[in-house]
Amino acid sequence: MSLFSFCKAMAEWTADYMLIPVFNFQAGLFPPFSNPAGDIADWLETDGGLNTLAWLFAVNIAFAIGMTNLIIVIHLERKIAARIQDRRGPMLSLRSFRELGEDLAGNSPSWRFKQNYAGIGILQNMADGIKAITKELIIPAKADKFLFTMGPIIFISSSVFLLVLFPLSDRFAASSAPAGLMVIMAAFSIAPIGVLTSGWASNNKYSMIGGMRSAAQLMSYEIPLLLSMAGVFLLAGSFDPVTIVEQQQQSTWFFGLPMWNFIPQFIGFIVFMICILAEVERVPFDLPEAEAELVEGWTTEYSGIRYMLFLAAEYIRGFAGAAVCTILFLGGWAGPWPVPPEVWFLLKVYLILIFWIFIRWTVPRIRTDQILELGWKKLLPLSLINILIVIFMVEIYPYLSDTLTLLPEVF
Amino acid sequence: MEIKAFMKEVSSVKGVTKVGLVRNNVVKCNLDKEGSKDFFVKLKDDFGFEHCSLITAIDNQPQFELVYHFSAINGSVFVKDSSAAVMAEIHIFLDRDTPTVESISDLWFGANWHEREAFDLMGIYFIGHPDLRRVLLPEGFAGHPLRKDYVYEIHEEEW
Amino acid sequence: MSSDREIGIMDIIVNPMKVTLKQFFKSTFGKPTTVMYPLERRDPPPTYRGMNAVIWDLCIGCGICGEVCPNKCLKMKPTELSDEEQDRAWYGSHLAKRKNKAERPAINFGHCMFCGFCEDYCPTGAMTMTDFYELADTNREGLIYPARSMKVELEDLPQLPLTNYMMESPVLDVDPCIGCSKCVDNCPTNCIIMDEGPQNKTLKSGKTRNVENPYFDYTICIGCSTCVKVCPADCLHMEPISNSSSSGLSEEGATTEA
Amino acid sequence: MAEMWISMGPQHPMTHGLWTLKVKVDGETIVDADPELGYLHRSVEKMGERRKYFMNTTLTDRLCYASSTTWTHCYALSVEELMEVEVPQRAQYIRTIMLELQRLASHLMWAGAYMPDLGHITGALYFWRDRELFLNLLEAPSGSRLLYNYIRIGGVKRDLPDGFEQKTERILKLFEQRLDEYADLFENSKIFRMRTEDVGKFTAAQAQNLGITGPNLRGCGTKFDLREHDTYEIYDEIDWDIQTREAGPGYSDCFSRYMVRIDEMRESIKIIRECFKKMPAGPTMASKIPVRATGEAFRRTEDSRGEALMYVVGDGSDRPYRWKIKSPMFTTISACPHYLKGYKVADIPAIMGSIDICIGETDK
Amino acid sequence: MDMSSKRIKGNANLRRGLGSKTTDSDKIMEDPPAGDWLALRSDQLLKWIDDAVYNAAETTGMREVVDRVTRPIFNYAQRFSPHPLHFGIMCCAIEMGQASAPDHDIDRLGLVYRSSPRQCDVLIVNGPVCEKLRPKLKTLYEQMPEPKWVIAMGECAISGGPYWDSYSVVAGADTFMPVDVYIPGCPVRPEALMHGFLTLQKKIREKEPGMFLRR
Repeated sequence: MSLFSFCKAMAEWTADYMLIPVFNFQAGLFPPFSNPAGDIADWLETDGGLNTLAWLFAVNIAFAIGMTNLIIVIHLERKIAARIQDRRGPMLSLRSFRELGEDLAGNSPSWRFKQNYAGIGILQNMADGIKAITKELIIPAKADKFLFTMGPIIFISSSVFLLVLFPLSDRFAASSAPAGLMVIMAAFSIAPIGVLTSGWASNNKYSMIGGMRSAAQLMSYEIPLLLSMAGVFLLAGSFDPVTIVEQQQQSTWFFGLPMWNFIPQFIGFIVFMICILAEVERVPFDLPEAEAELVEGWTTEYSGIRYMLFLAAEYIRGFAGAAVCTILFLGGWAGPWPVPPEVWFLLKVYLILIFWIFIRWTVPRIRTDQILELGWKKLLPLSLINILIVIFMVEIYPYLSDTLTLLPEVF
Repeated sequence: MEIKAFMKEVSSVKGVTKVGLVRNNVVKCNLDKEGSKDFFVKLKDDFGFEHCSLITAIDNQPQFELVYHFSAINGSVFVKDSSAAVMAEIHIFLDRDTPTVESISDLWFGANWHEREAFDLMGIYFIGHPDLRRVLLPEGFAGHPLRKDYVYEIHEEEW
Repeated sequence: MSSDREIGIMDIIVNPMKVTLKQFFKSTFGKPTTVMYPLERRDPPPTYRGMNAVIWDLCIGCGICGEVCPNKCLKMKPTELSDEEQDRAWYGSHLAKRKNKAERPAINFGHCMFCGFCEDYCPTGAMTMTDFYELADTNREGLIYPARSMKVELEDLPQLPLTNYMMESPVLDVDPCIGCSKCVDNCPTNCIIMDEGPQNKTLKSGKTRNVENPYFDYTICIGCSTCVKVCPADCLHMEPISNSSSSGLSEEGATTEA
Repeated sequence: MAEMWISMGPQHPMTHGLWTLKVKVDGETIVDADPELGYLHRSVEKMGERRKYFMNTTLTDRLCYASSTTWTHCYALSVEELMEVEVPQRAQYIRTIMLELQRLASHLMWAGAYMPDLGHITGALYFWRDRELFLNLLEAPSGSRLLYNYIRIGGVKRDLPDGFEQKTERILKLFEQRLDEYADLFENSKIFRMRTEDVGKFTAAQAQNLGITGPNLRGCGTKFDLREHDTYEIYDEIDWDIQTREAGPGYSDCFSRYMVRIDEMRESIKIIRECFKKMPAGPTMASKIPVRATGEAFRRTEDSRGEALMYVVGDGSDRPYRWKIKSPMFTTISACPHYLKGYKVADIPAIMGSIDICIGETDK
Repeated sequence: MDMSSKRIKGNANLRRGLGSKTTDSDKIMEDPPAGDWLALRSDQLLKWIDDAVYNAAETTGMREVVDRVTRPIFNYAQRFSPHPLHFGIMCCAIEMGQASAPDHDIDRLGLVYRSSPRQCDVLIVNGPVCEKLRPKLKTLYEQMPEPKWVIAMGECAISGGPYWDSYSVVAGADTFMPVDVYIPGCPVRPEALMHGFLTLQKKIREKEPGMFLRR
């Protein structure tokens, strides 16, 4: 059963037993002309209404999964970083909830703090997020107020939009468009507009340099990124994630192993990995927010929840980038049977994310001119070479092999 | 150049008095304020003291004293049978009314901020200094605090 | 040296990541070096200079700790002693036993820099520094520790000889001395006695009388300069006198000349 | 983009202390720079005139927070020169050990502060982890983690505790292993080299004129170390070498300066080991230390950052009449327009970090 | 609605707009100075929503209910995630850095050093405040968003410490800004810094500042 049919069944159930009775009850209370409740009830019974409701459910499920992932990814990052650095990382444990419970009950308990810091630390992200809500939102006096508020909105909305575009498997997809990956990449490149906007609107020199760097980095890395993806598209003959994954699964290697795209297109895989790292702005390519020289990059002037949204959006983009990589090169959700494909997909994504985390805490940051040089002088030719290889594989090799098999018959 | 020869050459320069030796590798001498620049040029170009270690300003109540420390890093002046690097310690005495002396920051860039500091904290004016501003204290600070006659309020906590 | 080898393509990611991966596995499956502070703590060494404590039984109220404190954060505060405390007082017991109001050090920890001079220069070893460092407080007044809050009692007292760490001792200028014996009253170690002076003095009334002069026992003088401070006639001053060279009472001629 | 001034500091991750670096940039290229100091000017020299000679060791401790022992030692040396105090042999050995341990801790502090400048947080934490070992070592005899107040005029405060030698040896061995291990992470890493090589270059002749000393000068290939060239304590009795590096003929870049300090750490380990081997028994404090002094004296020592010089004038009282501190970083920072020009904004932390700035001694 | 007019502050047009049904949008457009109308209008809109929600909550008594539920939660979040400003003045800054070293690992307590004052909750004054620095420090404090706390770390920040008789050092940070926690020590040990943060937690808990609907 696919996600959509599951949602549809859920929507039917909800509409029949919860929504329509309520609306009908409401419609009965008031005169029919001013009250739209009856119309809504009627509309919910139609196919279009049920579909809309099902879509709502599907998008919400995808969103919830994405947000859960976000928390897990941030937690993973902090814990793995801590382990790499020979320390323990955040340890705020469930035990400290006891204090919260005592608060809610209204009594003022004795102060005990010793046991709070002895756990796995998943609550730390919650505390950070909730704290950000309570913080004051500062708009600098000389900032462009409208653009300053718009920046985080553009950034977070484009990133959250990414979440619903991914199929976790061929059956678990909130949306499936034939041009799926193109839409994803388009959504990817909206976010730098938000970066540039907020960097400029902050009226801060560091922010502006950060925004400019972001734009420059995007321009120099978008091209090799798309070119390296082009190889995969050529091989599969489609932009559809489902088709791409199926194609990877069909083509076999020796011993009948599936030949995922990273084997024939190794160069493309490397180029794509580097480019997507630059695209999601992680170390060593996190120049726009280079902490050493530009205090916090383009987020310098943002406070409270606006800043937390930036942070969350960055991790969502990281997650999305890893998901694209999995679909394109690592066979997507394909894997041996007993494990469901959704889990396979998430496993692969997390593997890539962990790899990225290791890179992040292993290497220093690259300089601006070096990053642009790498993009234009090295990655662009490499991605073109990759396309040539794919063209050889797709067009020339079948032709040649046909000719070769025909040759004995001719002579 | 051996340090004894160096001492002899230094004592023959006009304006130099009381040439002495401290701790086998430091040549100490007094220098007249007039014509001090010529001596410093000689010190740098002829004797090869390419590093200006320190400029100290001392408030000797009636007059000011400037103490320059130079060191010969590359060993153009040396001590026999010893690896010690030679230093030159030069004292210049200034009147309290006219605490001016010629700047040496064009010879040694390292002296630039030392002179600024001496101006900042002791109020000695270096003629020909490219950028004689306060360096440690904020702009608009009144007085030169390292002078002995500078009085300031000490905040002592009552408890 | 290992850094002189050629840098190859493996040195971009792979070789550096070997190090971090090794550390990752080490600290994931082993134990990270972290000491989890609120739960467990690492003990500072016995020499650690933390919050001060005063062994009152040893304290003679000489005020040297306040004298050598570069921050002037340590003040001698007059404190009422209980009978038991008076009984237990060991060195300089004459002061404590005579008056039930003695001076004991109080410290403003909002000003103290834990340099340890008070501990080092204490002639009796009464001032000690503990390894307690959790002094954080939410108000400023809470950092001022009165004398009594720093009192500690030890079972076995260290029997240290009185030492003059100040390297200076008082010297008498005989002429202005009026023989008031204030120095004797205030000397914390009882190292001064009054005795007949070397010369007779002519008073204002015209009478000639022998004035009693103080004599110092430099073996137990601690150089606290209390006598210099209380002297109404300014006839005492401090001079570097090493303990070994002068023992017993001072010679009249030697001191007066100096 | 037109030329504009960017003001970095006093609150900026790059500055490693309180100072402001104003840079004029054209796009991302540095055209001009103007350092500004004084945010930490505590008037140590003036306060020293109000305190007795022995009390001033607390002030010298706080001069440079990363290497306090070396500064206290410099002060003690110059006052001993002024007062003509003979320091016992054992005290000299202990001082040398403490100085080298402090140099190790200071260089580790620098390395730990340098890595985040390049965007390498892990490096910082690795180096700080090792620094913690040396802080524990230094804490054992002196009783404090950072500001030791251990070296006093006329010797050291107390003898080394029991088992100090074994503990030191264990830690040195561990640290040597780790240094070898880190080679792959830092100096052999391609990206680390990309960031540090050919950046922040100056020649040896330039450096001497600009007043740059210490490891930064030795990074240009100049063999000049005051431990050898104006020897003090027992450095002349110990077999050790001056560590130099050069990026090219007679000039240094960030990488050579980095390597010089790493080499110096290895050399310090050697010195400590030899000191323990040769250390005699005896008192640790001079028997007679005067309180008052007349005259003038100065000594210079090799601080972890370069040439430290203290000039003390006494007028016969128990307090110094004038006390002047020469800080190596003061002149080095003043010269920063010379070695910053022409590089990118992203190079500023790489260059200024490799210089090893300590504002406490600079602002006095 | 007299009840709302008592509570609402701000633009008079908006107040009328909330009370009566005749919202005159033209007047809202005209009222702000020309050229900046877009920004100001969104601002006013937000204010209007704020006022409306607050009034509705206040009149129905929901505010009390919401506050009582959310305040402990927000308080909880605030005290377990204090982000200090990455700002080093002197010796204690080294120990502050050392506190994040693996041996002490201040990240366990949820402390992440942020370089921008906009994203910080705690300002750690970790050294002597000189006259030249004081205005800058004050600016930094003002740049931080509410709620914010100040920790005076070490003697210099508490009272001037070793530099009490200097001509250029301010006698403590509390002479020009409110200080919440004082940590004595010279320098403060990393453990003592952690203890200071735990003291700060205690203080935050006792004050209960967290509020959902602010006014």
